[in-house]
Amino acid sequence: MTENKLPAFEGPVCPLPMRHDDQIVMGHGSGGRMTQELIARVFAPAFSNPILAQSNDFASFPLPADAALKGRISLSTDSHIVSPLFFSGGDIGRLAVCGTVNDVSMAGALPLYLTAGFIIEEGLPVETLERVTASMRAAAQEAGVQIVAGDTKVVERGKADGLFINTAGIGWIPDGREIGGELARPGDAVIISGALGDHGIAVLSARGELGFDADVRSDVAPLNKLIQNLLAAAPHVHVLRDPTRGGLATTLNEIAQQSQVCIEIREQDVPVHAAVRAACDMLGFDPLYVANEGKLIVIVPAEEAQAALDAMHRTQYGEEAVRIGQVKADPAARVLMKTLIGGTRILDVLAGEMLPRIC
Amino acid sequence: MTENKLPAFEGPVCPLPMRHDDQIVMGHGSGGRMTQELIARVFAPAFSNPILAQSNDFASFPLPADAALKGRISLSTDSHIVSPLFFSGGDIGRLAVCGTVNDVSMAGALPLYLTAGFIIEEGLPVETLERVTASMRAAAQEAGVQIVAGDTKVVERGKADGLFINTAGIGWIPDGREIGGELARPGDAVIISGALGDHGIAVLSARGELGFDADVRSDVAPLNKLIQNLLAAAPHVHVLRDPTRGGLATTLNEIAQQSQVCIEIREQDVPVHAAVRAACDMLGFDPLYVANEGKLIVIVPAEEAQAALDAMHRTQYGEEAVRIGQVKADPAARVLMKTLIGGTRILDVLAGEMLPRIC
Amino acid sequence: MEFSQAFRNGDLVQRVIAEIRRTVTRDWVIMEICGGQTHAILQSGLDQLLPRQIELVHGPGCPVCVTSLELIDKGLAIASRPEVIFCSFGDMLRVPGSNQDLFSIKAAGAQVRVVYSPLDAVKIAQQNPDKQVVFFAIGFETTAPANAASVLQAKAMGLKNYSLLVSHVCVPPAMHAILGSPDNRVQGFLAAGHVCAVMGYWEYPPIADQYGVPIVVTGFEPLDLAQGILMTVRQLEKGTHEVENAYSRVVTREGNQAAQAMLRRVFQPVDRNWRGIGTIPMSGWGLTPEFAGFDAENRFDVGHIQTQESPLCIAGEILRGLKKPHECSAFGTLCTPDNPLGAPMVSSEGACSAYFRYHRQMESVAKK
Amino acid sequence: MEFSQAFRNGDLVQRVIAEIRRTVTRDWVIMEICGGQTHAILQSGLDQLLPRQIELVHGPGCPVCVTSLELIDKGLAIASRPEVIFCSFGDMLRVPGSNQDLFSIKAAGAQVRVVYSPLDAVKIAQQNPDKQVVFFAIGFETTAPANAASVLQAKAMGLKNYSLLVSHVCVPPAMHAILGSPDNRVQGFLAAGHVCAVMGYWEYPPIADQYGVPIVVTGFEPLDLAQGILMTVRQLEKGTHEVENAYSRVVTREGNQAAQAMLRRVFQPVDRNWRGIGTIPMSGWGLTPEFAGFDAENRFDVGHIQTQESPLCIAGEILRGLKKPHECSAFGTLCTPDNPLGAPMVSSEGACSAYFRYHRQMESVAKK
Amino acid sequence: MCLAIPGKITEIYDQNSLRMGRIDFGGVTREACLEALPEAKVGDYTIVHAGFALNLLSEEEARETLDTLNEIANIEAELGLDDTEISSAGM
Amino acid sequence: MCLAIPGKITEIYDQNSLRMGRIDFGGVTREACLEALPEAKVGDYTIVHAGFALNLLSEEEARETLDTLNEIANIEAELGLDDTEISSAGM
Ligand code: SF4
Ligand code: SF4
Ligand SMILES: [Mg+2]
Ligand SMILES: [Mg+2]
Ligand SMILES: [Mg+2]
Ligand SMILES: [Mg+2]
Ligand SMILES: [Mg+2]
Ligand SMILES: [Mg+2]
Ligand SMILES: [Mg+2]
Ligand SMILES: [Mg+2]
Ligand SMILES: [Mg+2]
Ligand SMILES: [Mg+2]
Repeated sequence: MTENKLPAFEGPVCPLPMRHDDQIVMGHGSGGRMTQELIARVFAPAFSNPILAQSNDFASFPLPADAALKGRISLSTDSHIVSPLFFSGGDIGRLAVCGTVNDVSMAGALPLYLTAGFIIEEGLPVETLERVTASMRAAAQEAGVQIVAGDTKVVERGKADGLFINTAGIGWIPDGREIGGELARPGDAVIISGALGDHGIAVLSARGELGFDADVRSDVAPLNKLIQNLLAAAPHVHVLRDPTRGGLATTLNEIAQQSQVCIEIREQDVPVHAAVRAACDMLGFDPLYVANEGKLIVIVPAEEAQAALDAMHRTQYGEEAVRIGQVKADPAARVLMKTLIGGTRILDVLAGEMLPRIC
Repeated sequence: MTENKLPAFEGPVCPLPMRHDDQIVMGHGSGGRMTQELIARVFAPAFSNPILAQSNDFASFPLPADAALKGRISLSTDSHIVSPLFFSGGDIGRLAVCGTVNDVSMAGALPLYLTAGFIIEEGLPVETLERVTASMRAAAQEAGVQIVAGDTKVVERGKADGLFINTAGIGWIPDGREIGGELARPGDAVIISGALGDHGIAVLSARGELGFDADVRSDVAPLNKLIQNLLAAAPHVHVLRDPTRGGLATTLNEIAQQSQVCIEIREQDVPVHAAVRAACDMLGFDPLYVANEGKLIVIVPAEEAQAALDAMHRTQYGEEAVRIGQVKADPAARVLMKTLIGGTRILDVLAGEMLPRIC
Repeated sequence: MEFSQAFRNGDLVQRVIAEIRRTVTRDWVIMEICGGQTHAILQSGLDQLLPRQIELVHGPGCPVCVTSLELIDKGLAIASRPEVIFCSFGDMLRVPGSNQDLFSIKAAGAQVRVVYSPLDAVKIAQQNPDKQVVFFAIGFETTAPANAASVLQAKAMGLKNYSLLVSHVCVPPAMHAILGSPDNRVQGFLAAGHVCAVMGYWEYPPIADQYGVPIVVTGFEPLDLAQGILMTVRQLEKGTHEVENAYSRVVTREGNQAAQAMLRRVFQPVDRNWRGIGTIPMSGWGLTPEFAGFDAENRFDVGHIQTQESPLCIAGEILRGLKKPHECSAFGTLCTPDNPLGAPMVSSEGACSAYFRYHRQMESVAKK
Repeated sequence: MEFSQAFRNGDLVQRVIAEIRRTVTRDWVIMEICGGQTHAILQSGLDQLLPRQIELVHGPGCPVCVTSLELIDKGLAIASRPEVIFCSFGDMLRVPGSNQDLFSIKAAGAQVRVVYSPLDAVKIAQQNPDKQVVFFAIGFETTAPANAASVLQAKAMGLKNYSLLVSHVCVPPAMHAILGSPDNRVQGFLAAGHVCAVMGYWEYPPIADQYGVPIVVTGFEPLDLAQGILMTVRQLEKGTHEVENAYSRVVTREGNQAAQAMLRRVFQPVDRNWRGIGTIPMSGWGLTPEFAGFDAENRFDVGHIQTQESPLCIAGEILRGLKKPHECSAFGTLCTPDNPLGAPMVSSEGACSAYFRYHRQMESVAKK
Repeated sequence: MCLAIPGKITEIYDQNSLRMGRIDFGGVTREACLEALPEAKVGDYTIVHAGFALNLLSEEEARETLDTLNEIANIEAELGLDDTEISSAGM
Repeated sequence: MCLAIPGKITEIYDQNSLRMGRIDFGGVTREACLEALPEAKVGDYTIVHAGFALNLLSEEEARETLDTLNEIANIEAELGLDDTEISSAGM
């Protein structure tokens, strides 16, 4: 027995994935380890600069001195490729707006303006595009941002998947606000704004390929108002992040890595809706690795944790917020989980693409 | 005979295209009339706001008063879908960086930061991605901008075309600078920075589908330094725009429409490289409708025209700059061309996708 | 030498036009039969520079515009079949059939490919042995040799998956139809230079004689066109009706004998329905019995294609110059470029679409 | 009732573990043969809570891990054929063959689809009559009925384009192989509950008797596992070797007779090569002559597949507990999880990969 | 091997010569093959693996098992043993 | 109808039973079928439509045509007519 070792749990993966370093495979888009490796190997060296190296959901930077800007700018982008385009609780349009509003907001920024780039496969019904843009408008209105620049490209049939939408967003970070994945400190409380895995399971169910119907709605939502209310009540928040692709486990690992701390969560406190858990049981998924699109991880000094929770509970999308763990010093760059039955294991990042298991 | 009418020339189109308003067809991505109609029908009403309604290559806006920003922000986005990914004179990476650097710069802004969103088809060689990102780095260095945020998505084989790259860019517009498509005034001179059609023909040749080889290199280049030098010499420039998709004719029409002026150009002064002209003759294209990726239209008060030309001639990418026409009051929202033999015709926007003609 | 640029010399063109001005004494109606020449005239603005006495009327020489609705619908039906790769010249993609065009069905999943040459379609057939490759063989005598060569090559290569959907039309019968009309206004012809590059102009003297019209073989550069018009006007003013050649660098009287022999082997005259005009006897070419196996109409049963041009459309009268587009009851209301009821509204250079666009857009634009 | 949640009650688990602590007096080695149970044990951290005296060793019960390299390479060769849609359970996609995995060949253009059930593959076959649909039928006795049902259905539907690439393995021969080894350390067995749901446990008493080991049929929730371990330890301490059932809500002694009858019709025992162990006689199932036409190995000639596990690999000794991974000369150098030379490095729960990761990453992590 | 989960049969039907059913797994439903459960009826619980129902679930047996385990737990609670360890396990 | 352009033959070869050639159109080259020009040789000019060489081009005839037109132009220049109109045409 390896008594002095904790078992690592790399998401639901058996066997270990083969290394893919000659061609791109689906796992490179999983948001997990393969994505991180691709970024480290290809993108980071090519684009290397201190702002990119922050490795947050947003880039944060000042403007030239002549611009006299107080505070900083937050800039972020995401491409959205969801299939199907419409699913229970949302659609690609809402996703595209909320995803970038959220990433921009993770700086504690006031999100202001979005760009939208559409890549359309020929043959898409114009009515589909109208439904998507109507949904984008509604989401932008809800978030209080404006879509101010756009682009439209059409590709031949069979060279896209209906519709891809890229959004980029810009926000303003007030002077003195310091929030980032590198700022988690031992003693901090770890809060999640609600139940995990709704988005991933809703989309997988809508896709229909695995033949199941789940009574689950995507949680896709703009989180900027939740964040503004949170920051008013708990101004010393250290980290904000939305656990999207790769899920809570992968996102916490990113933070633990950036801050060189240990994050410890308690399985019994992690909220998961019953239907999501049932779907995960069926497919052999772990809800901690399933994508969310309207959830917020908050890492805050313990003394502000209750104020943060209270503020979140009073805000839409934060009613089910709960404290799930704390930050410790060791082992640095690790996420640990106290299991339901009292064990402890390492929660690693998602290894590759999440796949239904039989075993 | 219709003696009192000028012939309109809708790019090289015969017969008239059928209306496509139920499904997206390739023409909706042409950058011409069908793209404009799609924007007007679907995107503009959905996202309607005064900044978007500026209809420039960039969105220009202030920040909240608390930010104390002097000047304004310029924001732009483009998705890049070129096939093949590499072509004579450039590649999708250089294109993605230069395209957005240029659009941001058309506000007279100092381009500062880019985001990059990659949509990758599974099976793409990682080496291809490395070549593309190296090219992006080189282009960003040349332009003096930083890529500060990125995103990677992988789609299944057959659901993309190798690689799509979206870039969004942000720049700072110094206080008092007013440049935009709505600012052309009668009497202004119209300048083009060099020969037309190189990019479109280089890509078409590289694609190989039409079986021709052209001794043409894409002109893809970052124009921000050209613009900075130009503005130093001719501070009252009214309009800057890069004639990309849809070519010079379509872009001038956009300006004529925004400014409600007539733009008149002289065919004999419009520079076109011999090989581009030969390829156009063969395919029945008009070089005025072929895409450029490193050319600049400058509309400037006549009294600054020579200073503008002199400054351009001294700068890389502007050596072949030439005055091609002027702005007039009437007929408003029209582009006219004095032909080689002394006729005059309306130069309309590109109707749909440009296709090789036999007739 | 640079053959194209030399014939684009604006200065020389203007001087030739000045000569036309000096020559002309009264009104003349001249038809350029070829759509390519119509295009070149509009693109260069040549018509604006001509003296008012000369009216250029535009003939039916645009193969994409005169291809019959029935054949377009057949092409759409064939192209929609899952086993078919449908190859076409680019400009055919936007021609409206009864309900769709090739763009729509491509967007809906049909495999439609633009080629520059029918020989490229043969290559596609070779590369896709499990598909049926059909080439939409439209065109006048100029295009026929390329289409014929593709069939000859496919036969030599033993390809069983290549065929043509043939819509060839021929110039001389169309000239007869125009000139033989009781209300014909055409007094002189610019003959299509590239048709004559293949066919020569030995077929034209009987036509010139029968109808008493001068016919001048004309090229496509502004200078060619100016020269052709000058030579026609000179004859008109003199009262002669010779066949002359203003495109001698490309065209000889006998044409290209080898090409003509190839055409005779692959094609034979057939009746052909011209969109906007109607059926003209023996005005087209179909495949000969030797090559009937390459006929897509034989290979694919597309059922009964029922088409009807709108009964409102008075295209026939308009194309013969008897009525003006705004005299059509459908003009600008039921019939617009977005929803054309007839051929003259389909083509961007058609009379109805030109009228529609000028009246819609150009009210404030005076002639320079 | 909520069958899963009730058996995840942490409090109750801890109390059962306390009972184990009270029961155990000396060291015992217990094997859970099933990879799903290994997974559940690691995920819940159950092993950490057990008294030190109890060592859990993980059996070969992971079908994706024990599928032979040769069969994986065959699957890859079949899946690469253009006419094939290759269907598989999701976890098979990342299993490395000699040079590739299903992910790589999918990225390179092969049609590979993840299904939840082989019956979904039959639907895909029905929807794609012009394709050959092959299902990679891996698994133990639990999965065999689903695979058998898919063949029965395909036969009833007359589908000619559905076949199985069969890699079925069976539990009792593996237990014999483990217990019969001269250096066996396993003193008690947790029998795989879902295998027994189908097969019952009537096959086990002779094994328990022959080797003198207690065997307890065990479920998959933490409480099931704790109970199974408790019952095993109680027997070990008492010195008995009964077959007991700790999963009586799902398992009966006789198992599912209807399912067993279906299996006997479709499958028959064959020798099977287990990756990392070697060939165990009559340890797998192949298709019976009645269904030989559904065997993908008969349908597709993939040529001669030449594979060889690395001669350096000492997996056999490691799997039997004779050597530790770091005693292998290739460990951590030539053999890593990114480039596995043997099965214990392939599986994320394999001994070699666990050792590799712990030694690499965990030096600073002390047990809580 | 052999991920399988319990669910409730909500519908039974024949499809392409197999006995099939709809199973409710608690907010998630899926089709499964009931060919090996000729006696199953709507409302029964079953355990499903790879779209195949392996066996019926016995609610009675489940309760008995839980009762037995609770007895063990109660003994343990009465004895008051190991309390420290349990709370240190983070529950 | 019949967009066709002049180019120079730079190479002649047989391909799948047809006589083919490479044509240089001035910085742009493409393959064309020379089946109807059995007498053509490298260096000749031809006029190509849809990948098919329609005929040879005669440089001599081109020059003669241009000479004729230049004569007309010169006459016109000597007469000094229409100068105003010409310059108003924007040249
Ligand atoms: S307006 Fe339309 S319907 Fe009338 S003649 Fe012209 S094409 Fe025909
Ligand atoms: S380290 Fe690798 S080679 Fe050595 S026994 Fe383990 S799997 Fe085999
Ligand atoms: Mg982002
Ligand atoms: Mg995001
Ligand atoms: Mg754009
Ligand atoms: Mg994020
Ligand atoms: Mg842009
Ligand atoms: Mg642009
Ligand atoms: Mg992202
Ligand atoms: Mg632009
Ligand atoms: Mg099992
Ligand atoms: Mg012609």
